[in-house]
Amino acid sequence: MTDYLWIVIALPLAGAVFLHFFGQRLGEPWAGIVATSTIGAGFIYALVAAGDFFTGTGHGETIHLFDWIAPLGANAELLWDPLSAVMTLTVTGVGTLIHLYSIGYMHGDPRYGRFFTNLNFFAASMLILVLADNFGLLFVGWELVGLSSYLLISFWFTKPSAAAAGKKAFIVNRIGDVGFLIGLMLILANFSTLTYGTVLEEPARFITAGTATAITLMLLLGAAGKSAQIPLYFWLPDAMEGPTPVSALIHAATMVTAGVYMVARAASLFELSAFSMGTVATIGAFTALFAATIALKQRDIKRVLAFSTISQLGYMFLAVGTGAYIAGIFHLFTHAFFKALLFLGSGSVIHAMNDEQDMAKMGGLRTVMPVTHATMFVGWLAIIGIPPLAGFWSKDEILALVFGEGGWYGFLWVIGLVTALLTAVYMTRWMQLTFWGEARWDDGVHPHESPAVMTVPLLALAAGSALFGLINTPFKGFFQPAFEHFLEPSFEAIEMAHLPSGATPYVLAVISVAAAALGAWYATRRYRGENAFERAPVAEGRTGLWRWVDNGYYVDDIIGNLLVLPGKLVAAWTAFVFDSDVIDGSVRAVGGGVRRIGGWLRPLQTGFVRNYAAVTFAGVVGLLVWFVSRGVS
Amino acid sequence: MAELVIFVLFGVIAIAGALTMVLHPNPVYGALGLMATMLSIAVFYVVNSGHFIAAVQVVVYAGAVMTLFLFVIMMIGVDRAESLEERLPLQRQLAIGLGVVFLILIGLIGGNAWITAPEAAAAPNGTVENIADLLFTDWLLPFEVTTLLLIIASVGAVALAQFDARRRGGEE
Amino acid sequence: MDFNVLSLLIWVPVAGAAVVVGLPRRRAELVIPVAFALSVLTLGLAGYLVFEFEGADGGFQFVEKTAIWSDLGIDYHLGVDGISLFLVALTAFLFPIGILASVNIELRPKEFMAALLLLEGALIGVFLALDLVLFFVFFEVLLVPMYFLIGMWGGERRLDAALKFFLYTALGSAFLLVGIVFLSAQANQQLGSPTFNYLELLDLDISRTAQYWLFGAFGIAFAIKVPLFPFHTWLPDAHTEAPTAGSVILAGVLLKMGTYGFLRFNLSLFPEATVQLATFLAALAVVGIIYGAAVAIVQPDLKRLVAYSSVSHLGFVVLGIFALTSQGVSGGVIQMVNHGLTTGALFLLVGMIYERRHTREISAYGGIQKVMPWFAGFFLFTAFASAGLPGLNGFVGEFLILLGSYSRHPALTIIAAFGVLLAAVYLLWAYERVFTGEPDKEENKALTDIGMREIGILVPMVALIIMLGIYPKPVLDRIEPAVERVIDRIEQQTDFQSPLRIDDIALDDEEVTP
Amino acid sequence: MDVTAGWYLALGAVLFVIGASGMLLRRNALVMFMSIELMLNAVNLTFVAIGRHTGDLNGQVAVFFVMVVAAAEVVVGLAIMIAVFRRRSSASVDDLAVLNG
Repeated sequence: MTDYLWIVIALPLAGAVFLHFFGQRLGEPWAGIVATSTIGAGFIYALVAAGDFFTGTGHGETIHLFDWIAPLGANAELLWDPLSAVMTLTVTGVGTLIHLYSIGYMHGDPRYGRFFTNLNFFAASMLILVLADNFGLLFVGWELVGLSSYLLISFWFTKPSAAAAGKKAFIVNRIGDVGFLIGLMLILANFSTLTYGTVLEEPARFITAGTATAITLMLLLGAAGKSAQIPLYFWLPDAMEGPTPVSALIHAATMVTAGVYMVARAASLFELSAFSMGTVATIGAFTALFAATIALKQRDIKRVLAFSTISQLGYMFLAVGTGAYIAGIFHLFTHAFFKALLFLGSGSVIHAMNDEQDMAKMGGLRTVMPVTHATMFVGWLAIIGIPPLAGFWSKDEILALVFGEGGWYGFLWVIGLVTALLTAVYMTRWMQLTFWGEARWDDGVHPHESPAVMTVPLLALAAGSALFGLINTPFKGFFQPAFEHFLEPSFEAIEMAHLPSGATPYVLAVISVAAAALGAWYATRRYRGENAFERAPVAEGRTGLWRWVDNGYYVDDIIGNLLVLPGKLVAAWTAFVFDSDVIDGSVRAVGGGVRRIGGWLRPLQTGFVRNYAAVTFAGVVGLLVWFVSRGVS
Repeated sequence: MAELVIFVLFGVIAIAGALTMVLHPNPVYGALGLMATMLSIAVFYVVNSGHFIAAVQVVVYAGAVMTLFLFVIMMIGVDRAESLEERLPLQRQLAIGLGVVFLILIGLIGGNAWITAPEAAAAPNGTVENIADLLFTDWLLPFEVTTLLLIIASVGAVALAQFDARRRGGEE
Repeated sequence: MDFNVLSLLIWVPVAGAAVVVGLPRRRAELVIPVAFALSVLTLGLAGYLVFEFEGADGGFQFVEKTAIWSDLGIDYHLGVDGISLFLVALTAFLFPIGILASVNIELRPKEFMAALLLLEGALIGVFLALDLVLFFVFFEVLLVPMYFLIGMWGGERRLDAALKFFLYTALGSAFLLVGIVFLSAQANQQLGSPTFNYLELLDLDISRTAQYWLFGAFGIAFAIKVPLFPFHTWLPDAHTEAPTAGSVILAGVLLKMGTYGFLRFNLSLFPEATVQLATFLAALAVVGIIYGAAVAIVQPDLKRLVAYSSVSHLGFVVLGIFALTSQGVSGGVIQMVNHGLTTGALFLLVGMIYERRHTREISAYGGIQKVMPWFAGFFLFTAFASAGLPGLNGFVGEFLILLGSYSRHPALTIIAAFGVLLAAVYLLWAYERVFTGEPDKEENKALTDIGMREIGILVPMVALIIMLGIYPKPVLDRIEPAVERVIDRIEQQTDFQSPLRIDDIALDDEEVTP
Repeated sequence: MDVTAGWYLALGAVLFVIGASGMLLRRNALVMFMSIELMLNAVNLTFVAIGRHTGDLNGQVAVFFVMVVAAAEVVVGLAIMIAVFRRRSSASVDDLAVLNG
C-alpha cells in the first residue's frame, strides 16, 4: 500500500495539470468536481495506508521514488510515519471539504477552472511538504505552497490590493526561506546529507549544542515566515485578499501550520538546544498574545480570523517549544477543523452579504442564516475552549504542559492564559457583531442561507470541531489519549514534556475555562443591544494604546518606512548613482582617457610624407648609433 | 691599379650624378644624372664580376625604368624647374644633420673594420649560368613569387589608369 | 566513432552561414527555413552527442586531434566532457529558438541569419576546443557576428552598446592572449617544445608567482565575460540594445564562456592560485549577486531588469565554482544551463511584448494579464523559474551552489542566500506592475495574446525547465565525474582538501526516522 | 693600392645618404621616387661588394630580386602618381597632406 504512496501526491497534481489545460473549458461545476474528487481520493488512499498506524502495528517507512539531487542527499523520497500520516489526513480531509465548499463559493467566477487548478496544485505541494523524507524535498513543498499561496491570494489579480498582498506574502515567506536555506546549509555542512534518516536519527553524534542552536534558530526563522509568527507575521492579514476558501485551506488549516510541523519533525535537533526551544516557545507565546490584542479591534470579518489564526499558531509554537510536540500537533489538528469552519462560515456570510466584509454592516444574521450560525456557534465554542469541544482539549493540554515545565515557562503560561481570555473576547465580539444583535445591513442587501454544497462542509467541519477533541482526552478507557498513542512512534527518541502530576491539570483546566467564560461574558455584555457597534472599541478618535492596537501597532507602517522605503532608496541610489556614475563612469572615463591621449598625440600626424620619411631616417640613424655604441662593428 | 682608376673615375661620376638628381631644380636633369649614376654602378658590377646583373642593371634600370621616369616627367608636364625653397620647418636642417651623422657613424665603423669575414680566395663568377643555377634551385619559390608580384604590379597599373579614365569619362 | 560529430557541430552552422549568404536574392523566402533547418540539424547532432556520451567517464570524449602548426604546437584539438557537454547542448538548443523568434526581422534577414549561424559555430567551438589557440580564435571570432547583431539590428543606442561590448571584451582577450602565450613559453621550457594543448599544459609545473599572474590574466578575460562585478556595465547596455535573438544568445550562452573559462582553465591550470584566490572571487561573486539584484529592483526598463538579474545569477555560478566542492561546482555547471534557459525565455518574453507595444518601460504597462493571459502565465512561470522555485530548474542549481559553498565560504554564502530573496522581490514586483490590476491604458487594452508560433517557441523551454527541475539526475550524473576530476586535481596539486565530498555522504536508505 | 670591398661600401654609404637627403629635401614626388631608386642601387652595390669579398654568389641573386621588386614598385608608383597628378595637377607631395591628424 505504501509503495504507491506517491499516488496521494500525484492525484491532486494530475488534477492540477488536467485542470490547467481543460479546467476553463470544463467550466462549472465539473472543474470543481474533478478537483474535489482527486483530493478526496487521496484522502481515502491515505486513510487506508495509515491503517496500520491506527492499530498500532505500523512502523515508519521510507519510499524511494527517484533520485533528485543525489549529491545533497535530497532525493524524491517519501516518509510515511504517524506524523506525516496525521498531516496528510488533515490536509486531504479538510482540503476535500474546502474543495467541496469552493464549488459553491466560486460560483460565477470567470476563472472558475483556474481556481481549482491552483487549489489542487496547492494540495499536491502541501503533501510533498509533509511527506518528504529529507529537508530538500521538504523545502520543495515549502516553496511550492508559497507559490500556490501567491497564486491564490492574488487570484483576483485585477484588484491591485490582491496582487500586492500576494507579492507581500511570497516575499515575506522568502525572508523566512532564506533562514531556512541557511539552516539547510548548516545541516549539510555538518551531516553531509539532508536525509532525515541521518540528520534526525541521533544528531548529537554529529553536532554540538552550539551548532544545533544555530541550525534550529535558522529553521525557526523559516518556520516563523511560513507560520506567520513574530517577526514575520504581517503578511497573513493581507493574505485575506484571496478568496475565502483559500483563507480557510491555506491560511488557517494547512500551509501556515507547516512551520509547526517542521519544528515537530526536527524535534531531535531542537531538543539539543534548550535556547532554541525557549525561543520557539517565547515567540509562540508572544505572537499569540500580540495577535490576539490586534484581533480585538479589527472590523473586517476575515481579518479578525486572520489574527486569530496567528494567535492560535502561537499556541502551537508554544507547545512545540515546550517539548509538547504531540499537543502541538493535536492543536494543529483541531485548529484545522475549527478555523477552517470559521473561515468557511465567514465566507458563507460574505457570500450572503454580497461580498461585504465589514462587520459594521452585519449583525442579526442568526435568523436568516440558521445553518451557518449554528455551525459558527460550534466553531466559536471550540476556539474559545469550552469543553467538550475540540479546542478545549488541545489548548488546555498545551497550557497544562507549559505550566508543568515551570520557570520561564510559567510566565509563558500566564501569557497563554491571558491570550485564552482575549480569544474569548474577540471571538465573542465577532459572533456578536456578525450574527447577533440588530441588523446594520446596507440597503439592497438581502442575506440568505448558502446552498447545500457550502453548508454540508460546514456541518462536517462543525462535527469535527465538536468531536475530534475526544480522541485525545487524558482519561482512561474509551476516552484514552488515542491521538497521542498514534503519534508516539514518531517521537520515540524525544523527551516529551510531561503533564503536572495529581490534580493540577484539572485545576488548570478549570482556570482556563473560567478565563474563557469570563471573556465571553464580558464581550457579550459589551457588544450587546442597540448601537453595539458604536460602543465597540473600533470607533475612530481613540487615543493611547487603543490607537496602536487599532492600527496593528503600526507594524506595516514601520516596515514600510523603515525597511521597504530605505531599501528602495538604497537600490535606487545603487542603480542610478553608483552603478551608472561610479562603475560605468570609470569605464567611460577609461574610454575618454584613451580618446584624450589620442587627442594629444594627434598633431604628430602632420600628413606630410617627408616628415614621416625624416622620422624613419632618424630611426635608421638611431639604430646605427645603437649598433656603434654596442661595439658591433 | 686599373681597378683604382676605374673606381675613382666612375665613383666621381656616380656621386656627381646623384648630387645632380638631388640638387637640380629641373627633374629632367635629375633623371639624366641618376641614369649616369646607374651606369656607373653597372660598371662596378662588372668589376666585381657580376656580369649578369650588370647587364640587367643597364637594360632594366638605366634603360627601362629611367626611360619610364622621363616619360612620366614629360607626360605630366613637370619638366620645368621647381622652387627649392623649404616650407616644412626643420626639415632641411634635420635632413642634412641626419645625413652628416649617418656618414660620421659609417666612418666610425669603417675606421674599425668594414668586414670581419675572411676574404675569399676567388671572387664568385656571376655569369648567367651560375646565377640561373642558384635562382632555379635555392631561390625557386621566391623567384616564382616575384612573377606573381610583377603580374600584380602590371594589373595594378592598368587598373589605376583605367579607374582614372572612367572617372574622367563620367565627368565629361 | 563513425563520424567526427564535434567537428560537424562546429562546421555545420559555419557552413550554414555561408549557404545562407549564398542564397540568391530572389529566393529570399528560403533564408529563414534554411537557417532554421541547419540549426535544427546542429541540435540533432548535439542530441546525438548527449545520448552517446559516456556518463561515468570524467575525461574527454569524442576527441579529435590534427596538428595545424606542429612547430608552434598548435592543434585542431576538440573534445567534450561533462562540463562542456551541456553547454554545447544548450547552445544548439537556443539557436533554433532564436531563429524562430526573429522571423519578423525586416532589415537584411539574410545577413542576420548568417551572423546567428556563424555565432553558433564559434560558440560551440569555444566549448569544444582543447587547444588554447583554437579556443582563443573561437573566443574572438564570435565577437564579430555579435557586434553586428547588436550594432545593426539593435535598439536606439545600438552602436554605443555594440562598441562598448566589443572593446570591453577585446580588452579582456588581450590579457588572455598574453596568458596563453606565456603558458606556451613555459611549456617550451619544461617540455622542450611549445604546446597549446590543454591536456599537456595540465602537466606543467608552474611556480606560485607565475600562477598568480596567469590566473589574473585569464581571470580578467573571463571576469569581463561573466561578467563579475565590477566589470558588468557592458552587459545591461548590450542586452538591452541587442535584438531579441541576440539577447537570448548573449545571456544564454555567451556569458557562460566566462564561467566555463574559469572552470576549465583557471581551476585546472592554476590550482595553487585558485585555492588562494577562491575567497576573493567568491566575494566578488556575492557582491555581484546582491548588487545585480538590488539594481534590478529599481530598473524602469524591463529588459534592463532581466539583464541585471543575469549579473546576479551568474554570481551564483561563480560562487559555486569557487566553492571548490563537488556540489558547488556541479551546481555552478548546471546553473549555467539553467540560467541559459530561464533568462533566455525571459528575454524572449520581453521581446514578444516589445514587438507589440514598442516600449520596454515597465510603467507603460499594467493589467495586461487580463488581455494576455497566456503570455502572463508563461512570464510568471519563467519568473519563478528564474527566482529559483523548487521543482523548476533554477532551484537545483542554486540549491547545490548554496549548500555546496557553505562549507567553504560560510559568511559569503549566507549573504548570497539573500539573493534568492531579492530575486523574488524584483521579479514579482515587476510582474505586479506589468500584469496585475485593471488594464488602464488604451494601448494595452488592444494587445493581442501570443500566437501559436510564440507558444511553440516557449513550450520547449518550459518543458526543459520543468524536466531539469524535477529530474536533473541524467544531467548531474554526467557533470559530476568531470567535476570530480577538477576537484581531485586541485587536491593533488595543493594541500587543499575539499570540505565536502560526495563520497562522504552516508546514503543510508534503510534507516528510517522513528 | 688594392680596391677592397670597403671602398665600395663607403661609396654605397655616400650614395645612400645622398638618396636619403633627396628623399627628405625634395617635394617633387618624381624626384623623391628617383631618390628611392638611388638608395636601392646603393644597397645593391654593397650586396655585390660583400658577395665578392666572401665569394658568395647569393649577394648577386639578392640584387636581382631587389631589381625585380623595384621595377614592380616603379610601375605601380608611377601609375599612382599619374592618377594623383590628373586629379590635383601638382606633383608636390606637400600638397597631399589630407591625412593629417
